[in-house]
Amino acid sequence: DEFTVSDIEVEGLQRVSAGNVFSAFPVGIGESLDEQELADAIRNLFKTGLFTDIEAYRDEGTLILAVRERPAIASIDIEGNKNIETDALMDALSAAGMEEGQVFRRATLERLELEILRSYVGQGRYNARVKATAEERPRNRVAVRLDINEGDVAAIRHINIVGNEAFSDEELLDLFELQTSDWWSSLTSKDKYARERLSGDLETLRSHYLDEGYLDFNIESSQVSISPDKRDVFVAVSVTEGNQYTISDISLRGDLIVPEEELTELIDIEPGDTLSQSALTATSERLSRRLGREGYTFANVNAIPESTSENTAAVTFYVEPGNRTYVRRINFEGNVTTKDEVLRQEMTQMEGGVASTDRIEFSKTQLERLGFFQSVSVDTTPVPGSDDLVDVTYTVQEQPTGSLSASIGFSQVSGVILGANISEKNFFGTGKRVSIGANFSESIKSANFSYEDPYYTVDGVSRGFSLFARETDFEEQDISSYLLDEYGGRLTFGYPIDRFTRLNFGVGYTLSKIKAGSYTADEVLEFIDDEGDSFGNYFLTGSWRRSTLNRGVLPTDGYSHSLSADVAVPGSDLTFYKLRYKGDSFWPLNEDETWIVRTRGELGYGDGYGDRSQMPFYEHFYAGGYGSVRGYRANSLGNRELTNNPNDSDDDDPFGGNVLTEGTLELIVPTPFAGDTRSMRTSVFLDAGQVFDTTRGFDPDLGEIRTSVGIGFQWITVVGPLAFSLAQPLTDQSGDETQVFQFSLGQSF
Amino acid sequence: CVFPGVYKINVQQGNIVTEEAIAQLEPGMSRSQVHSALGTPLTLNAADTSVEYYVYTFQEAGGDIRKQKVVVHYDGDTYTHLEKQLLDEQPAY
Amino acid sequence: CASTQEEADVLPEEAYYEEARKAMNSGNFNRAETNLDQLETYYPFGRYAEQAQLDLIYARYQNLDLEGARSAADRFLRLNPQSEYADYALYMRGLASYNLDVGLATRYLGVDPTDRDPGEQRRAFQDFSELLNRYPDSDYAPDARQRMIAIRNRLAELELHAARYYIRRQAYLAANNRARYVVENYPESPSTEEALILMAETYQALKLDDAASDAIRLLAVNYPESEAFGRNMTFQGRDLTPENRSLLNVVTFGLLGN
Amino acid sequence: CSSTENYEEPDPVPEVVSTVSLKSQWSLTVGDGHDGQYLQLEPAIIGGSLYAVSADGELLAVGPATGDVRWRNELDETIMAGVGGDSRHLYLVTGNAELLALDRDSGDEVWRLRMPNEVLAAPQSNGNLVLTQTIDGKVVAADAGSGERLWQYDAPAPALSIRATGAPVVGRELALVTLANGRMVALSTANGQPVWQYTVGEPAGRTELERLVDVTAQPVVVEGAALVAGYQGKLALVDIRNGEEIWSRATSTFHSPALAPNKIFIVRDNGDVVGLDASSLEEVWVQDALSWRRLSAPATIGDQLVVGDFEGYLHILSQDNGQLQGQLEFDDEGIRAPMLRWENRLIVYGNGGRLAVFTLEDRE
Repeated sequence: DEFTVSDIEVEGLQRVSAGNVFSAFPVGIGESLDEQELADAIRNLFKTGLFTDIEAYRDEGTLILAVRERPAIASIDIEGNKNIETDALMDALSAAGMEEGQVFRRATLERLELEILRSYVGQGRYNARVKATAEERPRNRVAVRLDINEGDVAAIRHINIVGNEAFSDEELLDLFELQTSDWWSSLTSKDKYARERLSGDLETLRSHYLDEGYLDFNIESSQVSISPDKRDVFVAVSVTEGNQYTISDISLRGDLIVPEEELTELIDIEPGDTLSQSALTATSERLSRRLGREGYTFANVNAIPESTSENTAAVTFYVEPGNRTYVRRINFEGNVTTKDEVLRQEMTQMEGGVASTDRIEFSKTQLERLGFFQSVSVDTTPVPGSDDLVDVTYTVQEQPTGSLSASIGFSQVSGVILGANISEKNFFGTGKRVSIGANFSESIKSANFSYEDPYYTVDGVSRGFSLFARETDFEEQDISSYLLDEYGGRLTFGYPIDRFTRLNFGVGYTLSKIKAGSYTADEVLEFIDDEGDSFGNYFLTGSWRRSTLNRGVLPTDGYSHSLSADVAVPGSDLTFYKLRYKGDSFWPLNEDETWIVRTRGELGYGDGYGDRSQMPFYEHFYAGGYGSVRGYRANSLGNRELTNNPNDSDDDDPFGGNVLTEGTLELIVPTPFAGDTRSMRTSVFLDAGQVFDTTRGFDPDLGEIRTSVGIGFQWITVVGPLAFSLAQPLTDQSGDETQVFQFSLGQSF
Repeated sequence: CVFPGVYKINVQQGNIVTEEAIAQLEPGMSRSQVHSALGTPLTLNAADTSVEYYVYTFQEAGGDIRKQKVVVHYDGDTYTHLEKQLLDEQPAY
Repeated sequence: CASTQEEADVLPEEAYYEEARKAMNSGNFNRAETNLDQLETYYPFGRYAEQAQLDLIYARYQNLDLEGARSAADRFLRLNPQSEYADYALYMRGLASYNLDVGLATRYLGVDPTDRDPGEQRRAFQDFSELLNRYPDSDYAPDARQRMIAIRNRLAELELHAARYYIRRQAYLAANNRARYVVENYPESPSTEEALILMAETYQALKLDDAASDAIRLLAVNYPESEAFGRNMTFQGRDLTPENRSLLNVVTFGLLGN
Repeated sequence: CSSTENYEEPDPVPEVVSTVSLKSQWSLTVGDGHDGQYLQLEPAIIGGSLYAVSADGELLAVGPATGDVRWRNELDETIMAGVGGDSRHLYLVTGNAELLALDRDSGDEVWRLRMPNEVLAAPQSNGNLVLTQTIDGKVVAADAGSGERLWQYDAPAPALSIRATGAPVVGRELALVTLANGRMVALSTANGQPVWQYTVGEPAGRTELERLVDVTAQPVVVEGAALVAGYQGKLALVDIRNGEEIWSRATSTFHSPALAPNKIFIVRDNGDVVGLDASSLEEVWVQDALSWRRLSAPATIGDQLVVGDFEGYLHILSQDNGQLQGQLEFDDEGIRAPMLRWENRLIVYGNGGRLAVFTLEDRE
């Protein structure tokens, strides 16, 4: 029987607003309503999930809805979970709609109980127990509790491989991640059974056999059984090895694009070798990469072995080049401060050009070499609607590239430094290197400005210039007893001569003034007598640098060698030259490059020429200290000058020398507790080095080399590279000034 | 530009189109058939869709740029004819 | 066992709401946010629920909490799909991405942001366009439209930066495509004039003369008074091949040699 | 609060005032016994001799009455299951899943046959055919004389099973095989085709663990019917001719029941020892002082019932009321292999390798 609704009232609302009810109850005032329509309307209201019970009855024209709200969740507590994080559980709950303030549904709670239990069983915790309860709370709310008893994990007591003859059980079990229990297994938890780990191990077993030529190898069955008390797990794997195959012949089939000889050269397996799956895959990859260089980025090469006798097989490489692909657009993401051009100029792959996998990959390394980014990733995605166009997107994560030493600094060399020094390798994201500095301390007053544009031309010809003025009072600095003022400038150019090597050269002028201090050493006084105390020198500098380092900051692979010469050309007051070699190489020991061997070497030689028989003493090389031979005070190695400081007889200052030999052997280790971060580095090192002065009878001899061992730590911070080292000198002799703890800020080494 | 022996990369642009590919074309083909033979054209004229350019350029180590051009003409969406001046070889890198 | 927290200290609904309003008016958005959060937890469907969720968006926006503001807006739209304030929530979500993302350097040091990854601005663009087509006559629509135009112009300028680089690189086809992308996708942006010029010059460099003349015609029609035209409307396209400077010229900063 | 202790802590060893005791007639050690592995190397009495084997391959032939060693053979194989045999041969299974046939009088190897997977149950022979069952439900029949493979029956095995297999019962025409999927199958010895199948346990529950319904106990043949019991399944009497169920009652056990006149004794999976009335199937008594002590299969001797446990204790219970009558510490590495009845004597083989024959003595 129909009736028109003159008014609607809702009873029993506690927390739900009337607005919500009306918006979900499709009945307007004045509408006529029959039984069926009323039932549909109520069902619609139920769908909101806000109510456990809805009743409708009539009072003449007014329709009265008596509702009972579904309780809301007041709180959620989880107890007893150790191996699944609480917030992982909370996320799972909120994903299923179980959050504080949300509507509580018992069915969801039961489903969650089951899901949590299942994930525990997946971890091999067979006797885990999960109990979920909901306790009433005032004003129609409930407190949800999850009681978890994880129980202990079933440990693997025995793994038995049956049917293996070519390899012993021990050999095969070494490949497994799952291990039987040993006293240390509680640390590695390798003996904890989990289904995924077993299937992973079976895959490793299969690829081991396929790599050893067992083409017909097959895993018949793997059965897992558990002891009645659910504490011990047993794994039995039965295999059939089949014969070991060798390669009878190799052929290429399909559209090769490049001449066949070029491809056969890349095949490094030959008839007679054992048929190794990994060798086939590696060769196929090499072939498809070669096609990638021709623009066939989606080339597909797979090797199919077919048995030609019961222990030989013919291998055919099927080449499917696909379409030659072109790059439509190259996009950069994440460069919020670095300009687009700074990234684009590193690209050897052009837009609108043939897509080459080599160039796309090489461009990624070029970006990493800049040292501006903590991480660089590239992905090549097909352009929808075309079958031969791709877009390439480089995603970078920027990292601090400058160093900002604040006004109060302290360096062991020159005491408290006042003043600021800003150097930025990526000046406002323009890719230019700029550094401006002014320092005042008792021993050094200096100001410097340098600017370099690495891309003065589009091919990477760099142009830069620098100006500096420095007044030092060496007495304070405990180097030696005279005052040196220097003013000058340099103009430098550089350009690449191949993908990894650069030539640099420059011209410059330096005016040096020496003032004798109170206890100036005899050598200095002699020098001043015959040479005078002020020299203007014109410099010609040149250097050759080859670097394949894979990253600009804290590299993990590759090497860099540089040979440089500074010559004070004729026409200068003092004609001399300084040659210097620097070498640095990194050998990663493992796949994710957390263990690396590093060797660093530096050699220097200086001498006078023309009417000068030796290089000026203030241009001497020094050694010792952080960045050189750690464990010894900065610049303290080598020859000592004969001081005539009466009351400080043993304090004769280091005088440096014209021959520098320095070297470091370092093992870079993963930084503890820091996880895999690219901005920290911990290493164990052996430093060795010495400075000699052939012009004053301090000739090079192995006995004099100073060595030290220690631990070093580096951290790229916003303020700049921070580094410190703890070093124990080994071959120090009496009179050496040793220093166990040393640090530096702003100088990456 | 100026220093002796500066290493300059080769700059390749545009579609590589060979005689064999052109040989597959016959008038009356649809645009997509032409594209599957020659590849997707990388240079278009925003104002005139009746023509598609298959331009190819190759600059070796910063030297002068060798160019090649194939202009494909359409009447609506069917291929009519093309003009071509091909280089004898078209390296990809 | 863990004892659950007593109920005593839950205030009545109005208390939280008044507290939040007072804090908002006095500009203390942190206190406002905490009060609004508590209102959410204890009275998820109360009388003030809808208004509280709206205020939460604004409070978090003022607290420069980009992700917080966006998630508050998403939550409001999910819980009150038909609310008449939905346009405000959408607008605030876009505004958060538009304003709160700009990189440190560009904001304080006035560095030209168009030459960098627009990042969040793309999300702001989508929010504003969703606002325009779902609530065309919302009173936030005009402002949203202005901001969309600003974002679009910024994206157009980024394309031109790339085009200019490719010209230096002598990759004329790439430069041409970038310029054409601007003309086709951002027709009314201020960068279109230069885009048309670059398109013409690169067509000429590629010896595609009729394409070049079409581009010049487009330029003449849209930008008759462009300086690229000489006296009698002849196109003064630059010759893009870079001049070859002598070693001496380069080393001496262009003072000597040629 | 959430209970942190594990649910299944074994009960402590109960204090017992012994009124009955087991007197050892003789005892000796067989190699390293089970060598610390989770195996059940059940000895066997064939043709008046007692044969026992250790996991490290020492095989002994002994006179059951006096324990005199008739011959001893050092096999350089690891042995994974108990001794099977017939009039001519003994049958053992190695760690690399090979069935060995050895001459019963000298222990020398006669033939060997590769099995498809690990085997934990003693091979069973009816004189001319030897059946071996692997842990993943494959039953292989071989000619007893020549060791030639005759047929193989593959039963589906669940992903997770219990670390034990019930040895098949091999008659002249039929072989009864109990499986990890909770079923008992009768196979024709001629061609290995299944004749009938009886479901002892139906897998149910949420996880792999709760769905375990293995039948790890060997069926006991009683006048043309087979008494079978499984884990989380039933104790049932099944007519061997057609596989029809005569009666059944729900129970969950890993071991075959022990029988006495009108009595059936069950050791439940939780360690309760239960005495049932054979006709009414009612529980006469339940002894729950040994819960979770990982009890071995029960064996009757005289009017008493004996079970071993994981700490190597032998517990003597009265068949009438289940009261603990006596207790004996036998092998501190535990007792797991089922005990043998021989002329009202009890043969026990401990995990550490101790083999002994006991008679029942009244304490008064």
